[in-house]
Amino acid sequence: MSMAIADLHEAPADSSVNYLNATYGIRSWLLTKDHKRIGLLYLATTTLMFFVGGGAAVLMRLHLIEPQGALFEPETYNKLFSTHGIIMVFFFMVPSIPATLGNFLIPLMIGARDVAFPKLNLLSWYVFVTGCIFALYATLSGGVDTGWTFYPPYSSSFSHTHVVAVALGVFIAGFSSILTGLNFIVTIHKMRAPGMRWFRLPLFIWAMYATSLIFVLGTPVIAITLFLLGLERILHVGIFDPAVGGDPLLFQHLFWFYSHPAVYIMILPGMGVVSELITAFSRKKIFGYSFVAFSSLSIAVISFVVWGHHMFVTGQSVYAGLVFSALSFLVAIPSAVKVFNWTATLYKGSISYEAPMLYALGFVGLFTIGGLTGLFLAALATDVHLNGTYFIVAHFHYVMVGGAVMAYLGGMHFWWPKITGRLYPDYWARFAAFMIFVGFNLTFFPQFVLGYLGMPRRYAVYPAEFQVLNVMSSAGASILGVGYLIPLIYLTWSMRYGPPAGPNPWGAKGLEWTTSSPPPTENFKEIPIVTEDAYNYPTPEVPRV
Amino acid sequence: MMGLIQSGLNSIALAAMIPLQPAAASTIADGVDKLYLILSGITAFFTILIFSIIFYFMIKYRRRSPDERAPETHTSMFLELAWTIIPSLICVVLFVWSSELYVRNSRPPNASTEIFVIGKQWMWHLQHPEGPREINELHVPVGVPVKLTMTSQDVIHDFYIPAFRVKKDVLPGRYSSIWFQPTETGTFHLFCAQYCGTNHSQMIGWIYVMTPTDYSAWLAGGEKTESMAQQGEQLFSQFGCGNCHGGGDTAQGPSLAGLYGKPQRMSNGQTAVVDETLIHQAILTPNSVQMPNYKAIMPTYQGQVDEEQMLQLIAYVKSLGSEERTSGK
Amino acid sequence: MSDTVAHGAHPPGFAHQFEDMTQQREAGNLGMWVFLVTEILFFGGMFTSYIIFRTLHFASFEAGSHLLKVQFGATNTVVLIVSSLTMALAIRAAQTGKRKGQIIFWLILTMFLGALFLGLKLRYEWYADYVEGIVPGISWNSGAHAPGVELFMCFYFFMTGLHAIHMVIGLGILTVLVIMAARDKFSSRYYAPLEISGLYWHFVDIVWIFLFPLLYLIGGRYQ
Amino acid sequence: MSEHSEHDGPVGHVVPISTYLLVFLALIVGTALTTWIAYIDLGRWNTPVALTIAVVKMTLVVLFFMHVKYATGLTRIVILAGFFWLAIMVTLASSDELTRNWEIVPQGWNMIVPFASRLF
Repeated sequence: MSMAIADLHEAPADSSVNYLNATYGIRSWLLTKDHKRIGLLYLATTTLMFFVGGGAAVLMRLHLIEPQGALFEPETYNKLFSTHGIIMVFFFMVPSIPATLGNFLIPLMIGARDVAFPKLNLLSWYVFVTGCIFALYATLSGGVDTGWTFYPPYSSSFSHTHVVAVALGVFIAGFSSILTGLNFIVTIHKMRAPGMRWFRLPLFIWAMYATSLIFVLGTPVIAITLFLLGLERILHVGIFDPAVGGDPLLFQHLFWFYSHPAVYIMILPGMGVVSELITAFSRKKIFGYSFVAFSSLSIAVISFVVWGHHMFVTGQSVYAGLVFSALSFLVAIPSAVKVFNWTATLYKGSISYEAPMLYALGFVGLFTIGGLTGLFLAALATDVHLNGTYFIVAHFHYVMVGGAVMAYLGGMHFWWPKITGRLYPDYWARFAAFMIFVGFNLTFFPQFVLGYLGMPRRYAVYPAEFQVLNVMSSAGASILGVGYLIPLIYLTWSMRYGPPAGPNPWGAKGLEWTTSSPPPTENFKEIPIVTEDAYNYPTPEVPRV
Repeated sequence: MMGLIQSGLNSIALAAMIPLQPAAASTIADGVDKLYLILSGITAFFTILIFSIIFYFMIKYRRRSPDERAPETHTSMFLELAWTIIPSLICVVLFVWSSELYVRNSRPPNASTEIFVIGKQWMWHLQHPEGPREINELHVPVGVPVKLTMTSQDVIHDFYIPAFRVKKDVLPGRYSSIWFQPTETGTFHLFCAQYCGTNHSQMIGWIYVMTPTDYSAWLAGGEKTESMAQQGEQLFSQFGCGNCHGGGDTAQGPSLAGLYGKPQRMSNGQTAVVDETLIHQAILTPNSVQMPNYKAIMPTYQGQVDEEQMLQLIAYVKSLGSEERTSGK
Repeated sequence: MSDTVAHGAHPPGFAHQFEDMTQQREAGNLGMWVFLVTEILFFGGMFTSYIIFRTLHFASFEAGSHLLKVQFGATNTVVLIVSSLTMALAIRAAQTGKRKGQIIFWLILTMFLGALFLGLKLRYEWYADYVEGIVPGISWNSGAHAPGVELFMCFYFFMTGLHAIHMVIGLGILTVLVIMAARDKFSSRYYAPLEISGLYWHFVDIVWIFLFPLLYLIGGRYQ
Repeated sequence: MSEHSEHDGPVGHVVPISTYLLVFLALIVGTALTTWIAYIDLGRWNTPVALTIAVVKMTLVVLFFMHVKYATGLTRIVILAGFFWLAIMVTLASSDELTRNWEIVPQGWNMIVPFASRLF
């Protein structure tokens, strides 16, 4: 990826100087303080991590074609699913939309020259890369087999794998999240262009603000938790050890205090992206702007009080279970409000179906399923049966992959002309969107049934009666895998050979479309003055200029 | 809409090939299945609703010319409130229903047979109160409530019987419990549902639900063993516990007769119910559950009592019940 | 907004992405406060665990607490409070445009107090604990104490250790500030680095203000 | 964007030295008081009193040494958010850890009564 990006400057999209060709050479990229270039550095890093984690997933699915396991020893399989989870959650999903699209777009969308702290922004990337190196080192030198949840006492006393190295990687990457979130919060508060009032902000900004809140408030807790886990593993003493009166469940509380909100770190930016896409491709103002904006904030807040639903069967007290169940149902409501508002936005729109819109509509559908199946897990009585089975796996993949990754790809396709100044072949993009949608459903829908039938997750071998559904799932995974490779190919191709895009290829609203593609280094020739609300698409009464 | 067709096709294909529902073989299963069905109905309804609306709008409002503009529509407060309040009400109903069911399911009937479970990497060790031990297999009679008291010797495991819809983590240093009442004879899967290391997926077993007569025959058929309480009583005298806990005026520790299940005041001012976990604590870390009026002289038995013996001692203490006894023997 | 700043020659320390010095100063300040919030939750994870176990194992925690040397805990509290005052005075010196010698004096005094805190802690508490055998995992006399006491001591070392790491980082920041002051970087118009570092230093002081009663003074020492 | 304009001279509020000294004195008194009270048997009140003094000391440091008394509302909201989230963590984690040994809930909705009675 980074090679391809470095090539970009040889083909400037238009004659003027932009952020890609303003300076040359690897050094100018590695020492850049430009938020747009840092966004691209993140893009390269997270894409690499995505294919590492995705590779692990493909191997797992291939292994599970046969009940006795087709390829690996159980130990290897355990390392594969742990690697998949850790890489995908901490090194791809969490930084994906925020650190790439967020970095690229926030200053552009609010009319600023850069984020508030450009040096800190670059530092976050280096911190993140350091975390990646630890994780990759641990993976290559034997792997880790604790699952991405690191539950003690297995992780602290019984696992013989590289737990400390990986935990350290996650710990370090956590600081990157914190610094990014801090930067975004200050940027959104202090760097808005004149006239860019809070209720004129694009909904992507609201979503990123909510995400940053979670970054800042949740990430320190996972950091201290993994720090304690590392100490416990190294010194053989600690507070999660039942032998001295400690409590392994306390780890789970602290872990999920971050890791449940982390799910919303993944999905909230996706919701922001989809709000942009649906309005742009139906040429409509969003339905219920303030409801969508506030639902982002309320999701961010509520996400912090529901973590106990991961622990209904762990021996958490019945009382706490009741409290957490009630709170967990709450989070469904702002999510539902969003889905209804997106749907209502389509009403009387002028809808076109370029690739980004296909991804956005796919997101709405899959997120609906993912969200609704969450109700099964918020409800205590059904959660007891479904917890720890493939139902969970299917549910969170519908939210994170069907939801967040679809939105990420949609957003990437939408802003790609702005990022590179180039168009990509729309035919291939639609084909890939279709393939990903089909492959995704074929992979994960059977897993809902598997879970209800009682197949536990993280099983390297399984009883023969589950085979048919597992084979279906594996077949879907191979389609999905190919589906993800196609955009990688044509987007890379388009960086050199795609036709020039022009400043606003979609006819979209938003400050980022008022500057040239790719934007100049300081984003705008002059800081814009904002006089209208977001998504002020021309209507028949107001003639289009 | 593709998802809809896709899901539809999936469902048809699945229905033809394999059952969509696991066996339902306990008194708990029906209630859970009913709730599951309702939730599935809600999910299907809203998914189909959203997909059909999107599909309809996609066709009806497709862009017909590049210059087409969309008329302005205004946010409707009525709609916003409707789709905030209706989901909220559905959630309240679901919460009340599922919680009531859960609370009901988590309380074992008083007259349950108790079976003791130890999870260790990577096998299940089970012992009946009458004495017989089993590995990765559990024989139970149909129609009788069974309560499992479970602990782990190493990491966290999870005792999961899909056909009974019961699941609970098995933790080191603590005793957790589940109960079930089988309604059908047959053989059912037992899974470990909490990742516990290399052979996690081989930590599986079978539950054999038998008619009461078959069960009695099975119990009688094995080797003659003493009951768990008797085994515990032997350990009790072997470790010399009766010297202090035998009751009487000169005893240096509290008499254990009638202690189980009663709240006790500890010397730190807190009140704790004497349950499995507390007995476990008292044997391994006596100072942590010191009772007032007694000197803190009890030594720890850490490293001397394994989990299995611990359960036998607990069974013995429980067998002392509430009847007053004057001596440990 | 002060136009002279925005459109005149850029004052020292001004960064290009901002409109003016006021915006820059406010952004820096807000950024530091947001960072301190993450610190609250970073320590918070430990405080939460501590509060829970202190309630569950009160007797053992009380016994453990009485193994600590309260006279050094109290002395160190005072040392840190004095250092907070000197830090505040260093910033005030810059704010009111005092000569750089005065800023450096207060900064060095702050550093000295910080080092004194760490020195006392290291020599008279941690080292003494090591000799006594009450450092879990490193030097632990398991016969002498109940397991719950070990749990308390784990908390004690983790929490004070984490606090000490923050102190060391603080000393590093202060060193940089001294160098900056010596190079005449600060004026009454530009002292943001001092102000922001001051917030950090005071925060570390606040953490100790809570650690002292929570760790050293459990259940009273009247017995 | 900032609303208030600055003239020449110092940016931000200059706190008089006398205020700093008073705050400092209060902090020292607070420390002495906490330590002294630890040696007096107040029964169950020792911890609440010690923590109250700590909270007062913290407030003084935050308001004066950290200049929050002269800061914008935004800064105050940021700080309160930090403590609010800490409170969420403590409350909900305790809601499990401290209720595990509560007697197993009675049948059905009768449980509300013992549940409520434990709360008050």
